[in-house]
Amino acid sequence: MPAKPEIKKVPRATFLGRAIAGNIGALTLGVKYFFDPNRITLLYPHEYIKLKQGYRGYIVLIFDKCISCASCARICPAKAMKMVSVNVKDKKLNKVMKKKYPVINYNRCIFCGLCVDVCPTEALYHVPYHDLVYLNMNDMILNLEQFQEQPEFVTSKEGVPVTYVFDEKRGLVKVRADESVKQEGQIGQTSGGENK
Amino acid sequence: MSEGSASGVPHLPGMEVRPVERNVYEVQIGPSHPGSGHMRIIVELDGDVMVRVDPDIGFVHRTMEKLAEGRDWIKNIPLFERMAILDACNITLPYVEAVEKLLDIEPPERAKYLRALLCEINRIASHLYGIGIFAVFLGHSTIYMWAFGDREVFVQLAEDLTGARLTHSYPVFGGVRRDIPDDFPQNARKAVRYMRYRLDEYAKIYLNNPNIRKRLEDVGVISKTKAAELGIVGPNARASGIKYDVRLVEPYEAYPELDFEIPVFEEGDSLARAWQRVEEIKQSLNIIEQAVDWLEKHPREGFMHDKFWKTAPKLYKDVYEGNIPYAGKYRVKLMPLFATLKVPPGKAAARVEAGRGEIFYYVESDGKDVPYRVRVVTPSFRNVIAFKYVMPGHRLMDLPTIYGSFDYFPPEWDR
Amino acid sequence: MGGGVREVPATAEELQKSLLEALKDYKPQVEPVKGYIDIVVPVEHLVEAAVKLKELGFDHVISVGAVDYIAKKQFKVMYHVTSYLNEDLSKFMVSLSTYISRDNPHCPSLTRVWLSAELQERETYEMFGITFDGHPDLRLLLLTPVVAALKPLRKDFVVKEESDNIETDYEAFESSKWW
Amino acid sequence: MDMVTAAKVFSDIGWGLFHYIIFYPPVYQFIIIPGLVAALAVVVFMIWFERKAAARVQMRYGPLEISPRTGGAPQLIADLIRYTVQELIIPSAADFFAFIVAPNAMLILSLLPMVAVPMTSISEYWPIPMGYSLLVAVALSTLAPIFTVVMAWASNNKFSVLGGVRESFIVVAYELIAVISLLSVVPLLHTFNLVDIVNYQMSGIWLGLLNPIALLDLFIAILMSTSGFPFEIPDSETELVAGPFTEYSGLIYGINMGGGYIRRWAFSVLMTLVFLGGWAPYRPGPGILLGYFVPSLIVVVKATIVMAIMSFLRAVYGRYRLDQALSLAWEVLIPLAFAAFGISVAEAFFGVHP
Repeated sequence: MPAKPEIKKVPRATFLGRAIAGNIGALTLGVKYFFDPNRITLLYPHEYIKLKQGYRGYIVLIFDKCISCASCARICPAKAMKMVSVNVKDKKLNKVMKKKYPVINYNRCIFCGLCVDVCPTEALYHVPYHDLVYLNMNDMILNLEQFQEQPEFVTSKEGVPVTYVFDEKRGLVKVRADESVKQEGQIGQTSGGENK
Repeated sequence: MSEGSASGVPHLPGMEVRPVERNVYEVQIGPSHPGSGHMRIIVELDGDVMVRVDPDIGFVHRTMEKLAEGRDWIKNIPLFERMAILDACNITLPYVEAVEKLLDIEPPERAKYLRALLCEINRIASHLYGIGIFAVFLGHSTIYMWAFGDREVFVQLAEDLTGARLTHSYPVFGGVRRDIPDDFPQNARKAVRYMRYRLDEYAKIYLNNPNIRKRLEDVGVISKTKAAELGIVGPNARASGIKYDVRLVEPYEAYPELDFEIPVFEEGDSLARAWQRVEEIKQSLNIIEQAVDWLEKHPREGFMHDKFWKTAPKLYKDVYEGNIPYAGKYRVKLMPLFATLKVPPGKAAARVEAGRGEIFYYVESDGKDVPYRVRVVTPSFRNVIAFKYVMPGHRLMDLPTIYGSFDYFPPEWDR
Repeated sequence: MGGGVREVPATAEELQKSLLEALKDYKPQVEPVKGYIDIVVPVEHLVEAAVKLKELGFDHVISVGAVDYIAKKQFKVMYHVTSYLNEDLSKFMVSLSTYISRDNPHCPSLTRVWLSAELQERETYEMFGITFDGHPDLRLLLLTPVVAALKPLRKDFVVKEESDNIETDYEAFESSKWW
Repeated sequence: MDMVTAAKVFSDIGWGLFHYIIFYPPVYQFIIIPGLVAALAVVVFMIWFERKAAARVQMRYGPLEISPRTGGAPQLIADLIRYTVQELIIPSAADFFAFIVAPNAMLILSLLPMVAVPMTSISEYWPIPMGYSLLVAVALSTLAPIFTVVMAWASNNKFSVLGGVRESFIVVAYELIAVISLLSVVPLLHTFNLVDIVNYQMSGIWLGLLNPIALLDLFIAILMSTSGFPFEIPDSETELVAGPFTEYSGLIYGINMGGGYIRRWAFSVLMTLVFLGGWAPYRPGPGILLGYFVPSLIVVVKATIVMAIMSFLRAVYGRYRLDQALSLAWEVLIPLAFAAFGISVAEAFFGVHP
């Protein structure tokens, strides 16, 4: 069924309806939310979002799976990946040979995930972490060893993991990440900085 | 016609020497505007009434068209997203469609539905963004916060679907990059129901608020013929009574099979433009429901054109089915040939109805791995002209009203 | 709007045929393109053809663009038009284009015909250096004078991008870890 | 003279200063309650409340991080300190004298009406003779806004001048409304004496109930005069950066920002006394505590509630256009103010007056 145009009209209101009903409607709604606020703010360092698997976060290399095809570096739109040649010992042939492996520059990475999607052996994968801290821009260029490690997740040290779940009445509701698995449906707001 | 100044350097708007009438007071709104991004509107005031308006744009200009000529075909998708990251699927879709026309492929049915689904999610997010910015122009900070807060619901949906909040890079040549997760349908239905009931509240506190109505009614009226003459697009044109929507006149992706209305208002004033967006959100919610129903009913197959998928090794299917624990689920792998794709020579154009209106891409290939020429015309860019011809005659305080009612987006019109 | 196409053709081919018929005084040619109809007229007939197209019902410009064919020393200026008011024509995109010389690029402005071309002609003017004769307000739009003097969208202006070299030695990478 | 005597003399002088200057009622009312100190305290609370109330409606927390336990209450203190130590930039093109003096003059004149209002019915604590106090207070309340226009002119900035012009339009419009609605109680009670007015309301019938139209009119006029939503027109940031205050920075900007609130405070106190019963259910007893502090506290609390309601409107309304606000004022509110005056006359004629 194709779309069809439909003429709509801006709702008209009489002068009194506008002056009285309009004002009262707006004010009552304001008062309603004043007494029953629907907050979605994430109190960031104290809480952090525990991202789902599938989030396009930091990228980690599985060294053993890499076949040095350079597809990832070639498809990278931001030129954030480069292939470096290193001497590795090939287990099958049992000899040392020069192979190319990707390194990544997080100054440039735009987290489009094309490299992960194009990798023919699934040697790259996304970690659902997003907020990492580096001391300087030079540190954001990872070498081959750093590229293989899962990044240390600094926010989890002092923050409470939360997730947002969908709700019909409140849109997104913040729940503790560990609770969200346990009690489905039963939704309680996490205690923020201030309690009502 | 001004060829240039005496020194041979062409004039810059706002920096030109030009006789000013007496009793005219020139105010430059921008370029760093407290309510918006980077734009400047040079306004000449006679008393409180604007007599000449000169939109001066280009403060975030990046020459996307030139950058595209130096990048591989697939790398242009993340590039073009940067024009309007909150409408990322819509703004890259015509490029993908144009390249698909050149490649002579058509995405499979499921991919079409997935694209339409993300397009509508993006459209809602984009409209909510527009409503929010418009409200803050009118000083109504509550709707600004509400719209941005409720936009988060749809950004979250898009994140569940694509893995990124804004720059999804979702449609690729021949298909899409992910399938919907298992809990997506129920989440989407919840979000749809929530938004329906929220829109009533928006109307109560904002659109039916006498204060806001008074600001919007009969301000910036554009008649149907005037709108056609100026060539304004999208919701703004439809609020002037023009029955034009690319989804209506040249349906693309899954839209021919979806059942929805194109709301059209005939008033043509700012209030109609504000209502237009609310009505379009309602229709987009309908589409999301239908698309989700369809996706749930049909088997998970056909998310990538066979040309790219038929030779896929088993690993690719494993990744899609989630057999590799660290790799996630329902991810569509790209063939390595995407990195070195060469598109046959030819010229193609495509248009898509994005949140703010019609996006047009002209893509020309000469058979190399980069495009020969890409021409992008974004809706905001086509709406800029309206400021020049609609604003004069209004009061200075109507400038934010008209400006906001057009749902401008500086990075998009500057490209 | 006076005098639209009375019987609007259902397919692009029919429309193309009828457009060629309507514009036959202006030596129209058709180029093979995908997704729209490309009608090329000589530059001296551009305005007349545009007026004729507007009479047929194509009332606004979607895009004004140019392509630099540096090998042929030509610019192709394209006006993609469609219709708002004639709903049957809306489903077609028609491009009215013309080839102009690259050495002294002048093109008649169609802003008098289609007001919606105004800003886009200004953009094409600064990006390609094509002067649109008869444009009411031909100024720079997006660029500063310094950049506009380079005419950035011409093919002989090359953006200096870093090399596409994706490979490097490990030692070289370790010694200067920057790119 | 030994140390003890010296200390005694100094303490006597101090006590004298304290007793005869600070506690001299006009000075006390101007400086402490309900003047500068009380006003500042209320303003600090009110800005915090405004931000928190708007945040509650708007799906967020508002100021919080500075002290999560108190809901970010010290935020305004921190802001105040920041304004105080911020660099004060005076544009070279500005008129130096007027640029500096106008905000301060506005602050002082905003508080002047406080010298003319009673905080209790005991004549010992009245700042001035109360015979025509309503008239005096109303007259003094109209002085301050002119300095906004002076500020705008002295800034020598296009946006400031536009804001100043808007301010002057609005001043002309709201003053008449405010004055007529306040004075509409005069024919009802046959007095300009604020103490008599409050004493009449001791019976439980607040004048706001007798003449709700005047109350509503005054409420809107106060919003207009202090550029509160929906009349935040002179410093409408979307087209005039900050209106008359565009060029101000540092402490003077802080004064400007607070100036509107302080003007609103002065009006709220006046409104409380005239329409909302002043210290009404309470009858001032003997002694300074029961005779002065308790009634003044009641007035302060009532006026604070009035201000809180005004602040809450930020979360519900946008801003009107200048000409719409003016047409609302001249075409609706001023006729309503006259109607309110007429209602008072009619009520007096038909014997509602005791």
